[in-house]
Amino acid sequence: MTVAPTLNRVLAPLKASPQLALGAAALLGWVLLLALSGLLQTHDPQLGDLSQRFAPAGTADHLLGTDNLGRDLWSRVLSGLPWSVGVATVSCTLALLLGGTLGMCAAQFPGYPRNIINQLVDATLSFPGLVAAIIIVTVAGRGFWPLSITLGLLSWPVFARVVYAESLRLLAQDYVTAARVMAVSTPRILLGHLLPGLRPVLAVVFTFHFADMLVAESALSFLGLGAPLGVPTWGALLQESRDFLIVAPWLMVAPATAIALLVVSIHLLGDGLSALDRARQ
Amino acid sequence: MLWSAFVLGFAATGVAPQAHAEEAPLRVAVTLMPASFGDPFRTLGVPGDWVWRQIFDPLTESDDEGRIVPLLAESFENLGPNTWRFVLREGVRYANGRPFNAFSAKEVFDWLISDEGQATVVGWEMRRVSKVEAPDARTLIFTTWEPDPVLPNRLTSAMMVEPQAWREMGRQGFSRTPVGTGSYLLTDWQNRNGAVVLTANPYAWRPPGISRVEMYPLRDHASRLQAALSGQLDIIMSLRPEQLDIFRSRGFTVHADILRQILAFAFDVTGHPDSPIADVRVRQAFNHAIDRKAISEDILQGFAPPASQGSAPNVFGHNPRIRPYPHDPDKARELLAEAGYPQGFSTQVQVITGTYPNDLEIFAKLQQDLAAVGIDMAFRRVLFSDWIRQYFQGAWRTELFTLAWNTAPHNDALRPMEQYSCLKARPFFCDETLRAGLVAAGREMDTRRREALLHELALEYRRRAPSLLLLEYGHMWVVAPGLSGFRVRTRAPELYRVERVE
Amino acid sequence: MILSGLAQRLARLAILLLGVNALLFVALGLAGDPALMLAGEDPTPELLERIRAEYGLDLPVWQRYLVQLGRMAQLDFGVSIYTGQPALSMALEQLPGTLLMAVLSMALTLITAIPAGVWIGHRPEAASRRFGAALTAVAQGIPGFVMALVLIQLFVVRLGWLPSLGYAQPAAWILPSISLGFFLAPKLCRVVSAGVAEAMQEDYIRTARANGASMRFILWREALPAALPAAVALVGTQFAFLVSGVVLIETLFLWPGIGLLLLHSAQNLDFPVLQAICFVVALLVFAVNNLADALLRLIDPRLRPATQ
Amino acid sequence: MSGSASLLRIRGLCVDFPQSGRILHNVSLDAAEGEIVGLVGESGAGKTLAALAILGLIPAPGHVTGGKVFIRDRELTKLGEQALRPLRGRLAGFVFQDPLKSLNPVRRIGSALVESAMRHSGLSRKQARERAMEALRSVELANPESAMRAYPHQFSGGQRQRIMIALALINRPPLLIADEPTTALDASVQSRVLELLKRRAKRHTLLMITHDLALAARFCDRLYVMHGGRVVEHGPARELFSNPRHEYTRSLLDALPGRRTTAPMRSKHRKSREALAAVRGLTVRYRGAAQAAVENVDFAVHANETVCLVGESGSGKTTIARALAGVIRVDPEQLRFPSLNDDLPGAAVRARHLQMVFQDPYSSLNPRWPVERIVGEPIRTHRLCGRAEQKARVAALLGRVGLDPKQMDRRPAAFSGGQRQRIALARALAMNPRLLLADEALSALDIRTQARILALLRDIREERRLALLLITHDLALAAEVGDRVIVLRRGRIVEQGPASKVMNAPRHEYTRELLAAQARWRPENPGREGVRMYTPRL
Repeated sequence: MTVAPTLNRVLAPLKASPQLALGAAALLGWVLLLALSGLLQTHDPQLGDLSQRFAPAGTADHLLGTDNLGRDLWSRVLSGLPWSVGVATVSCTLALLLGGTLGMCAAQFPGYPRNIINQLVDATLSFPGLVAAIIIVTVAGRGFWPLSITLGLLSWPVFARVVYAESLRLLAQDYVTAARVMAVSTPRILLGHLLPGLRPVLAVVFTFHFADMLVAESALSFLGLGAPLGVPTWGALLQESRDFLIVAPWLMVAPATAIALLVVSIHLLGDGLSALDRARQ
Repeated sequence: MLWSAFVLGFAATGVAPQAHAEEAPLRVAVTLMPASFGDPFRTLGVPGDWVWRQIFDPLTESDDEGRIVPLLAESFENLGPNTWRFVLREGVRYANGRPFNAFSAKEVFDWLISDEGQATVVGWEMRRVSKVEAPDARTLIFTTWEPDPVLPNRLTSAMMVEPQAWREMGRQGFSRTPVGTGSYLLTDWQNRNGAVVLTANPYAWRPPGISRVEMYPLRDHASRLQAALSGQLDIIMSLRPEQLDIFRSRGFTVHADILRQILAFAFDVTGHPDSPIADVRVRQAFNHAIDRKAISEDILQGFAPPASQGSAPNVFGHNPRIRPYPHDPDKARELLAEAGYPQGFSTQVQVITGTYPNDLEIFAKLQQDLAAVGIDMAFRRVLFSDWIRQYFQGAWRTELFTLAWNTAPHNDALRPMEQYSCLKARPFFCDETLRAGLVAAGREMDTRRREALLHELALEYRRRAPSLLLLEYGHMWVVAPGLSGFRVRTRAPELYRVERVE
Repeated sequence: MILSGLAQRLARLAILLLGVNALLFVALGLAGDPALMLAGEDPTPELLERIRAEYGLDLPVWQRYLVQLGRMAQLDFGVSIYTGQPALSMALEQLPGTLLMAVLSMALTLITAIPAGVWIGHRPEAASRRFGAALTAVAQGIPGFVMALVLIQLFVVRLGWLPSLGYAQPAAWILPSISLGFFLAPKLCRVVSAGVAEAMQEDYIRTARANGASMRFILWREALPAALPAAVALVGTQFAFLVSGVVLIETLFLWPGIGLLLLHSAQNLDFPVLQAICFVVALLVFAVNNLADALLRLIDPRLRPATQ
Repeated sequence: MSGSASLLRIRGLCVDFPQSGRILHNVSLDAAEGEIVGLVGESGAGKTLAALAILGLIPAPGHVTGGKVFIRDRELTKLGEQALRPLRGRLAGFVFQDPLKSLNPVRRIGSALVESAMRHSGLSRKQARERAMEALRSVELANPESAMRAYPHQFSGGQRQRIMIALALINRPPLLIADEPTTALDASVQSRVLELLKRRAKRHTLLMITHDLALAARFCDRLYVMHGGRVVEHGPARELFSNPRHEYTRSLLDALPGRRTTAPMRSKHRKSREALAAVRGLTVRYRGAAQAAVENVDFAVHANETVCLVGESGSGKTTIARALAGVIRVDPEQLRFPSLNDDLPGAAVRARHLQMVFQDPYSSLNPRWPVERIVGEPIRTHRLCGRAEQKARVAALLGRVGLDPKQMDRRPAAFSGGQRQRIALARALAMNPRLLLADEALSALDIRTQARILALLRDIREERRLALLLITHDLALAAEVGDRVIVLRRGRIVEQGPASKVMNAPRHEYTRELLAAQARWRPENPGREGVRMYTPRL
């Protein structure tokens, strides 16, 4: 295939939905920011100049001001980005793989596997995730991998439930029946018919879940249970800022805005994707 | 529109006058509630003292200069190396109306030295007491197994509970509804704002100026600041220096004092015998590498002076001739080179965050200072619960860990030294050459000789550098305008003195 | 059918509680010897032995687990490692605060999200509704705890209008319930608006119009009831999520509830209390889920068991 | 026309939609008092839109751009929404196609009726209740008292449609508009609802919208035929039916079963006794179902024959098809393929023996795959030919079913319903099966498309000597194409035999009932009096 048609296929939905285009543009911006986060940092995010404490936002040399240690807030906010995005990516992927597999299994194999998986899904979903996360992280310890894995393990039912419902719908489609009548093997049906059919739904759920995981990560970091000491994740920055509500309000405004902007852009993308999905049907 | 209607609706109910116009309570923010609620024997010092000293009194207390003075006692004297006599105050009653006298006090001490009592922290403090006698209602005679020069100091933490209530309700029941001789009576452990509610004890021998107190356990600086800003607090304990200006501008009075604790990191020498920190020169290098003065002045705005030894100046046994380690990076590098680490090394420290004001700033500065001499120190945050486990088990995961040199509540320099010694069941720093001195100081009944012994020990400890000494604990609090008479003793607020002024 | 549904739910609750229980039991084991914690500083070996025997810590692991399960079946969660108080009563003491917050924010969520959802869903293509929908999308993107911080900064710190500690005065209810509203209200609004928009395309709306029903009648009596089951289902399934929000909001507004206790107990590694909290929370969510289900059956007759 | 005064007059009505342009072109229509007027045409002809336009009910982006509508000489097109609302239900009542979707599932029947009565007639709640009960009685609904308290899902399709009629009539409008009122119903129920409508129509003017020309011809006094948003022809029903003037009307009539110009389906090839599939005592029970979906069914399909499996919805037709195709697992004893060597064929062997075409042309093709991949799926799965030949093979198959092979890289969305059924047929043929199962494969299609696909099926079965198992609810279709007919009811066979025998001399009462229900609306003798013309022999 040549480049132009592929490009067209990618761009066509963007033209159709301004929402999706906006979301994609915002996401592109974030990806750029993420890729260049090292380069864009004007200062070492961990090294402060104690003589420069609490420089307000807009100070020459400090775009977003400095914190209680004279560390550059812009650089700290930037350096928090890869951590948050990394946790969200790993936990989402884990949840997707686990939940997707189990959801497909539940749809494909009625009887005990389906019952057990569905019971597990419902039980997990009926317990507050943050409560569970707080307990697990307290025990398992802080850090990138414990946190990512905990969030992934707690949130797979979100995917399992959606994949299960959508798989049931797809497996009941006549074209799947036709494939069975044609004696197409089950793995081939799952790979050829089911997986591509799940893709749009998965894209939507993944997007929203990614946003949820970002929020969860920042919430846990905010409670002091996410990132280890010294990692300037946004949640940790927000927690630190609470000591300086009056002295340095910019310390709160910058990470709060960053979280909200990132989540809103991802939601925009998710809304666009689901609108696209609905339009396709 | 609906949102605003909702807001207005609630605002209206909020403004509506209360049906029963009571005297406004005194609202005090502290950091924590005592874990054992009203059982004053399970832990020592803060946070228990925040509450306990409002509802209980001990026989003695330490005054502003660090001297031990009588409280529920009128006087005390040393009758011999192993005997103490206390004469008790007359006319004191418990909050349930029963009289306080030598007999009730004897009952409390008898429980403390019983097997059950010995399992409590305060009971353990009394372990040298062999028997307590009450020849009459005013006199209490303590006999000890061996000489105990700091017995009056130890008694500052032995709260006089009402023995009959203690017996009848059991420890658990008593802890919910404690009865003491204090100025206040505990009426609610948690009201709808999460506060402990205290009301005036009708039988108080020191009746309070304000009859109702709400005490808020607010863990972190941010919570206390936020609650204060929302106008719901009159007295706020434990603030950070940079928050003080806000309160000054709102008419609050700012107070500060130096606590009898020294912020420090201990070296786990026992657990890491092959580590660089096992070498005394390395430990000294640590102490030379850091710029205490800068931390004290730039970060803490002078509220916490650099530490020179394990005790603060107003503590018995403090050696005024010892100066803090000078900030000397060259010397530090030299010592490291001598010890065989010219390139430096990396190490880890476990810290508890959120308790000491500006701890994160201090740690960051430490990291920079140590990096300058080649020591790469990583800070690992631990929860207190995790820390205390390691402490009890004597097994430390890292070469350094937070451990304050704490002279409270005895106000005596010996206690923290014993921590850093072979006398501990699971020591992290054990130097046999110090043992004899420590034991002698623990038994010396002559005050001047004992002080000399402690001065000598302080010098020995400085030489061996078992910890990275940082600062003397600073403590800042603010009092709302319109209140007078408030003071803090031994980190515990004396709320009964507070009065409203126009 | 209702009965078997309830039995299934109870089974699920049991699975959940067993899972949580096992997790915490393992965690307790990982955290080290509890006897050392209970014994205090520098314990003698004899004391340790005594404590181990007293708390059944000298038994093999599986026996200890069974003993613990048996105690829990009798609602005995043991005493807090930190305070020595009975764990379950510690958790229950905090329940009223949490319930108050949940009820407040749920009420706020319902009285804002449903009218807004109906308004947007009525004619989603109109410019003003699109703006409303965009606003909802943005609101959904702002995490509730971030919103809480902003509200505190604005109304407590800057303007000094509202208190932010506890819940003794009703004025202190405003900010927490608004913040917690952010966890669910935008989602609910979107579900209602989508449901109404979808219902408005249904044939029975055409029937109603053909019968001369007014737009107001159609929206509130025809479209909303049809959209309501989805909304109730959302509230039911999202209640667990709301409880997560309660933890954060309680922490932020120093609201003495289960969330605050949870955080403190987690920091203290106080496993008996954590067990009790999990039990109370799971039961709470269970109750609300069942309530939502009953409500769902009430408003959607198709879900009721056939009576004819 | 009985010469009475005109009730409804539509003159030059035009309706535009912003995206798609003009949908209705210059539609004019008259209905006299007491008359039954039929509006006939295939789906998408604009029938429903024209009816909705009468009371300004066109869905949102659409709007009337020209023309006028009068009821009793009152011009409705110049009235605004506010003025029209009180007239809806009072001047005209509507009955829509799908009664389940047209009644609010979460509202009680009584509340819908009572609210509607109160709204218009200013009745008290009590009076309105009386009125509602009366309306329910008038549509011959059993037990109206309890029906008032019930919800729509608690009724059968026929009962629901009666309720819809009651709702349409509760405010006693002079005009009743019925939009495909029986299409969603089973044949036996259909006739009863139609009879009810007919009885009610004596007091009302009835505008009847239907795609079923035969039914319209028998039912209505006058017909309007619509095509592409235009009225192409109108006139008295009998006249229009016997002597259509417009080409489109003619093509519609020609596609009617029994009048189709295509030759019959029966094979010219010699029948053989070779059974391709034999069903013996087939019983299927779904998990949790109280009744078996299929119970003790026996039949066989032989080479070269066309067997029709007839039954109403829920009779177990599809279950049998799925069991045959191996989608549902059944006891091997109950299902044999004698012509295959092995009694229990492996999936692949069975697949090459037997293939299937499905009812819904939209769900039977994977919407994400291009046609080449869809038709090539069996070829790839069974490695029927080399990779290189595959494209040519697909092209040939597409050509055979009458599609342009150049379109093979398009996706299903680009094709119409009829074309999709052709694609599905091509896919089934790729396996070169001996037995083709068509599960309601024609029922979702317009009548003319149906005729064309039927012709294609006939040609292919002749050419490939296929046996055909045709599953349908349409007795007329079965009579037309089947060698043998099997009648199913509630999972059991009630009758089977040669088509001519079953159709002309049904032995079972149910078959007679079905035939009677359909025969009432058969086109042979169009006219109003035809309603009572057929009396089933008992």
